[in-house]
Amino acid sequence: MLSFVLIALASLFFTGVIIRTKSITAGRKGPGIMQPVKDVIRLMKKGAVYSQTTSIVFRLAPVVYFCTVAMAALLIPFGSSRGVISFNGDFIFFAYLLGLGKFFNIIAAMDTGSSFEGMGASREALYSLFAEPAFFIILGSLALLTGNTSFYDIFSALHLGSYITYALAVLAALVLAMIAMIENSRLPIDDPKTHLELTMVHEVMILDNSGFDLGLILYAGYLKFAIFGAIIANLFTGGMSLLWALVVFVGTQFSFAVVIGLIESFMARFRMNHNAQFIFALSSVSFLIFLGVLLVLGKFI
Amino acid sequence: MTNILLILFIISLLYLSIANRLVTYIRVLALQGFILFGVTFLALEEINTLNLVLILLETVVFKAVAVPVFLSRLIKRNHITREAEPYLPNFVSLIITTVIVVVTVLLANSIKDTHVDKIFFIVALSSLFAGLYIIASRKKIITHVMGYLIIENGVFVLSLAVGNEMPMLVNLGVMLDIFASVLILGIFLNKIGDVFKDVNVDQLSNLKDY
Amino acid sequence: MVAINGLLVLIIAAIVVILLVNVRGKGMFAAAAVVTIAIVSSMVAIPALLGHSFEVMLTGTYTFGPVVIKVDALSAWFILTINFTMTTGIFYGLGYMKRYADQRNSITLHAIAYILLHLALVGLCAIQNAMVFLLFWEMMALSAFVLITFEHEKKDTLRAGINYLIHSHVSIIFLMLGFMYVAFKTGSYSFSAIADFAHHQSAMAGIALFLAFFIGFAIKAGFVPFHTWLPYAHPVAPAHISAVMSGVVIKIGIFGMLRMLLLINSDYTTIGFIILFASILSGVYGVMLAIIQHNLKRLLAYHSIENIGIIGIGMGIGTIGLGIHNEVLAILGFGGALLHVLNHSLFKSLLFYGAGNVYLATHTVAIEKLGGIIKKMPRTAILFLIAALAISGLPPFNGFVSEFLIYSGLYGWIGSGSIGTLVIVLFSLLSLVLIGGLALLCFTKAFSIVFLGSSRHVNIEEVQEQGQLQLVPMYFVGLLMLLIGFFPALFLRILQQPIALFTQTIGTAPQPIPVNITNALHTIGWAGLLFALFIIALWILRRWVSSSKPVEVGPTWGCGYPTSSAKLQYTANSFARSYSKLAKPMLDIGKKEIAITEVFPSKKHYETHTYDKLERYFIDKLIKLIKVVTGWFLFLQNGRLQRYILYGILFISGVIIIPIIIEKIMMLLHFLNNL
Amino acid sequence: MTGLFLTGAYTIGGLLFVNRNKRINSLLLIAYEILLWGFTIFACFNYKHTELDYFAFDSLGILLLITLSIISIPALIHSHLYISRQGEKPQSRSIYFAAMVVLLTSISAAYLANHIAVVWIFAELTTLSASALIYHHRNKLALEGTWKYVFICAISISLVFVGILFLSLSLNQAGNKDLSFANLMAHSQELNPFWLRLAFLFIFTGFTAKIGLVPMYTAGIDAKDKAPGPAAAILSSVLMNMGFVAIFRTYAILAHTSLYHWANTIIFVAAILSIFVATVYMMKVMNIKRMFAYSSIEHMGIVMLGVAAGGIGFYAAILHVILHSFVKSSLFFQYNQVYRVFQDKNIYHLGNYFKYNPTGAVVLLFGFISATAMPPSGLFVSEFLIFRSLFEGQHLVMLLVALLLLTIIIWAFGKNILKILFTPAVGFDDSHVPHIRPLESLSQLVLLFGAVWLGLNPPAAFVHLIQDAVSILPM
Repeated sequence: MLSFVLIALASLFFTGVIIRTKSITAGRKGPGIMQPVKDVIRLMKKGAVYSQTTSIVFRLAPVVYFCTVAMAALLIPFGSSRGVISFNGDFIFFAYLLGLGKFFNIIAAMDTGSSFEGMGASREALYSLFAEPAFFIILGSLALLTGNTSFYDIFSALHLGSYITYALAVLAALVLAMIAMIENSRLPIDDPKTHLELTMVHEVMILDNSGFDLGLILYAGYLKFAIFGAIIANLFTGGMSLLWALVVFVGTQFSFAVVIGLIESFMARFRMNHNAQFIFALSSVSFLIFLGVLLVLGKFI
Repeated sequence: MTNILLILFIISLLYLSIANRLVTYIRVLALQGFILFGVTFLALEEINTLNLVLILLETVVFKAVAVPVFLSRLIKRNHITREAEPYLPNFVSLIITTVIVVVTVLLANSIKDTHVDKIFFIVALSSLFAGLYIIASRKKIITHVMGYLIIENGVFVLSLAVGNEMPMLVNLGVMLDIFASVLILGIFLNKIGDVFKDVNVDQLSNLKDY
Repeated sequence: MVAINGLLVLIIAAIVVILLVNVRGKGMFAAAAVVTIAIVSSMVAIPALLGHSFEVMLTGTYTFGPVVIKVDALSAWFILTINFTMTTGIFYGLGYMKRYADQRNSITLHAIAYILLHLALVGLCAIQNAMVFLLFWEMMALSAFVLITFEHEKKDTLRAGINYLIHSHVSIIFLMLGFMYVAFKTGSYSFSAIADFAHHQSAMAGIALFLAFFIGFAIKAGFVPFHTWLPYAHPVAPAHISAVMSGVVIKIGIFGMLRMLLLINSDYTTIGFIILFASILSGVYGVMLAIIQHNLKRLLAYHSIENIGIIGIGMGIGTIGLGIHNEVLAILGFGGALLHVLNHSLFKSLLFYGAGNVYLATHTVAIEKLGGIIKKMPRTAILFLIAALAISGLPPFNGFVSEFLIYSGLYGWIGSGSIGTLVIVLFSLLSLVLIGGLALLCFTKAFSIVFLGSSRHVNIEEVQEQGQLQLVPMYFVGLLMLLIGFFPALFLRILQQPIALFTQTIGTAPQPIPVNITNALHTIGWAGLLFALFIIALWILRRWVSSSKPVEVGPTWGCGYPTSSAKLQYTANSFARSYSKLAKPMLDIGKKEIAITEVFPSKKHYETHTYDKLERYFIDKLIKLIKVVTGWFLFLQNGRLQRYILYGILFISGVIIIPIIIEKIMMLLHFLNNL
Repeated sequence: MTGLFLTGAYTIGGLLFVNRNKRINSLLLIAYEILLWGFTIFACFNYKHTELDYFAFDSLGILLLITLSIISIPALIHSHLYISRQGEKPQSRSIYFAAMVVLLTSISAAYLANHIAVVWIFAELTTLSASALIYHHRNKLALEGTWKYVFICAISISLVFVGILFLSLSLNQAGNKDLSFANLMAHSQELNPFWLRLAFLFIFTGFTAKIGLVPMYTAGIDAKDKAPGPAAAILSSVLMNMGFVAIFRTYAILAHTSLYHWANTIIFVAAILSIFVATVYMMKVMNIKRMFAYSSIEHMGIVMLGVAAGGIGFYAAILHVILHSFVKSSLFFQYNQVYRVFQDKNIYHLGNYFKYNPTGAVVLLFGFISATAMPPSGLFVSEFLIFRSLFEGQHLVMLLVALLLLTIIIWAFGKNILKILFTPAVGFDDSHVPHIRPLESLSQLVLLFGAVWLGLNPPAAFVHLIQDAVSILPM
């Protein structure tokens, strides 16, 4: 339960921090930390405009999407406290939940019958397809390292000892961060700031959403960030006392947000046709992690 | 004496291979009939009338008279031209026939069996294959019939070579069958003559699968 | 013997009745017959599934020897699956076939074939005698053939039918070889002989035997590269037949493999790896080709190949589990496989029923022509959506459960084993993930292009929802899917006996399902429920919040284009393009394009058609070769009498001379050797 | 009794020939049937007896005789229908039926003959009588077919005679003159192998013309193509069986000598070549009758594979011969109805038969299934056993080649049959398609189901007869 609360809290500030960092680096006096949440609330108060081509699917999709993310949040443990839902192989459930959300996003985008949204949808589908293997391999290698198959057991059994394990953890953190970027379609995969529909991925998919639905989608995005931040944090909090764990958690979330902010302000988006290779590279990196684990366990003879 | 006759028989085969005219074929066939009669007559140990009658019937009456007459009538009736029209030039045919004879001689040499008279065997086989060769190498349909008759002669010689007689009944059946088959062939030859104008095999190659 | 005769009499009676009654009656009677078969067989199967297996020995004929009929837990599971799908199929068919009521004779044939098919399938699960098994096998194949070629006036239909017939003949050849091998070694046709065989012969022989059976059954089940009949047979068949075909008929191949695994108790590890490899291949290849299909039913057919692959992966790791005496792995593997057999038969039949409804409403299954159907056929659309989610293995639907079992088997396996196995595990994990992702891509495409947006070619006004006769069976299927999704533990417990059959083969006492797995499934179950509640709650909230707000309807945001037309929509082809560009080397996509060059372009067109690369290499090349080689010998029957006689001479002289020549050559060689 | 039968049958044949009256014609046919069946039953009761010291009622003979009597009934019925529909001249009718009767009688005599020369005589008779049937239509092609058939058979029959002479030569060594099969079997050890070898070679080659194997199968195809449907049914079923009997009995003599394996090799070669030839032309021919004929060639090849493989193969071979004659004859009977619908036998112009004559279509479908030995056809059992015998004889290569060829054949056969059944024929106006009474298909259905029944559930007596027939061979 604790983890869920923490994630919820983190999600409130996360995007705010990103935006703030970006504004600072850009030398602007940006909006307040809470601005994104305020946006969401404002949107939820608004009415909505629907395209006449859309059907029930379009209205249902944001709800389902949000629910999947919320459910996913329930699966994440924190330090020594289990997630609300925890069982062997729950990370499979986690990944597939996010998949479900994506499914609905995509069909909702296709429901509008707009060619741009279709374009975004097909890209989204492809990228998430490529992102998944990396995630599964990382958790596979963690499972191999700890001999457990649930988030909680893995992370609580994950005691970082030698340097190599640290290296591995950092590498894993990196990959997870990248996956998070893809999941939330931020730079360098996708640029939320862009104004040309042709170059958007996620933004173009929600062009036609408005009001409550849009709010849900946006907030689900924040939540996703927080979730991945929590996972990354969990990589290091194994076997720490609650207090330290809290510190690490907050630290990770914050630094993660800042890093994203920095990346977004100093990097440009990849070319669309490079994305696929980039994402696939993640899988190979995570394969390196797997080999590293094998090394640690001395399975190389 | 027998051997001389048999050698004569082989010579007749060689002659057939270079013969040009159908009339010649018929004459040679008749001659072969007489030769066969002679051979059988000499080969017989003891003469009993029934046997004699049978042989006479089989060789002289049937092979030497009935069939040649029948054939010549066929030729006249169907206005078949006189040439045999071989696919191959005559000397090639001659060579091939000679080769056949030689091979059969060699084959006969390889036999280690005292029961069989070698020369009979040679004559039989060579006429068998010569007949097949004539069938395969001539255009006219009637020459096919002649080839068939030559084969039958060969078979007859072989049956002499075998020596041990078949039961009379069987023998009779065999003879009747050959006779009937020749007759049937003749009948259909007539039909062909009626249906097709010029009687050679080229008309008879419509039933095929490609 | 009496039993068999009685059965024969019943069959003939049924045929006679169908011949006599009118078209409507035919359908009704067929339905009644199918239901009867289903009830009777289920009455035997359910106790068997709970562990009281049924066995009876019939005094067969001189040809067969004694015939053992045995329904154990494994057969029971399959029989029940078959019964469910066949029953929904016939009822759906009643509605579907209304359009063809005028084709009296075809309907007659169809009804008879359907009954025979059901009988054959049920029989195959129970028969333990090789000859009778082969009989029923071909009975199934032939009746399936008749069912597929219902619309036989179409050229493609017949071609697909023949294609299927030949494939199934090849499969029966391999089965024959296998059974011959056994009969040769043991002199008996009964299945128990196979067990003896595996017992006494070397492991190598066991593997060889299994390979023969594996290929035989793989052709039926549609494993790559033996899948080439499947993408043709499914699209041309009537919807309910496609559903039955890919729901249960191809599963009988899986059943055969499992049966043989039970009997051929030899080197399980090797066999397991063979199965695993073939399955991964078919899984990935199937879905990869599925994405680029633009014929809805063909797409679904390729997905059958993919799902067979998933089942196979489960089977493979289960077998390996037996090989390395890892009960948990075995349980998870076989559990996942068996459960996925049921699941796939459910959602695949539902998908085909949906496709059938679309076909009846729009007279096409070409994805690119469709669109926006959800507004006219909401029920079909929602059911299709549920099935699509399930086949993509997404929670909280049934597809996820079986895939989850297989996943956790793999992850459980990771802990143990050397680096070699680990790499294989990782490889299968990756492929499973890839399959999942690609399936998602494929079904977002299929569903959204067919049902969402606005129609591309079809006149949407004429489209209308199908009658209850088609929808009710679909509701039942959907209901069962949700049940499995929400109460997975229950179904795993039902599977305890069949799984125990496998774990017993390695001589361990029947293992209970590991508790942590049941727990996991429980949790998944109620998590699913929670999730559903969550959605409903949020939905209500949304209604409540936005009820007071102004809601207006306008055109889709065209990004500045003034007019948005249906023609501007994203097509299936373009949706899959970014993928197909990446996967190009593995695919075989023909392109016909007139590029736009001049400033004011005239009418242009661009078309792509996909083809199966393996088919091009294995089937087409082979057929071409055969035609060429046989073509060389056409001169034989050339109508020339002399030639015919020449054959005789050649034969005789050949028989005389060739041995002599060979002898001489041998002499020469001998001489040369002794130089 | 045999003498009675032969004289009676041939007199009936003669009467048929001279008689021009339709009713009397039918009466004579019925009389013949009664005579034939009476003789068959008599043969069954005097199992293992010898009559006129040239005819023995042994198992093989009786089996095939019963087969012949069964097939003869539909053959005569369908001939009758055919002739009466054609509105033939009385003369050609009488010739046809006379020839048919003589043919059937000669074949049954050849089955029972226990003396190789007697077999030879009756084989020759079959040629002569068959020629009349083939020439029934009196047109150019019929004439050509007849000529080829008669000539090829004449040649090959003389080859057989040469073989017989060689046989007696090799018997000379045994110091004994009786050429009856029993005696030959008894002295098979003393026979001179050299002559025996030649004898078998010539006899086999000669009789391939009758059984329809490489090398002399060629004319048979044309004959079956040109003969009227019912006659073709006889030609491609019971007549081929006669060739099988002759070869089988001769083979049985060799089977106990040192030439056993040599003979097997020859038979293997001929058999595989036959199957191959059948494959080549099954893929090619567009004439439905010729297609059936080639399929007969294929089946005889399979039978011979079984014989050469030995073991269970002998049993399977005889079973296959019998079942095949049922199936193939029924296909040829059905052909007549197809022809009546389309007035054509070129597969290009046939199609959608299922629409015009459902019952016939079912017959055709079942016939196809049976002829390609798919279960549940009885032929499946025999083929399975033959393959098994190949497997057990370690002839794996042979087995695989055969399986491949058979698969191709099924493909070709299936393509054509299914086109005939289902694909609408181009440019065929079905305005005046005659309605065909389902009753006419009854005989075919009975034959086909008989084949299934005999294959799947053979009666004990049947099994015993076959086993006794093969008991003369080394197991």
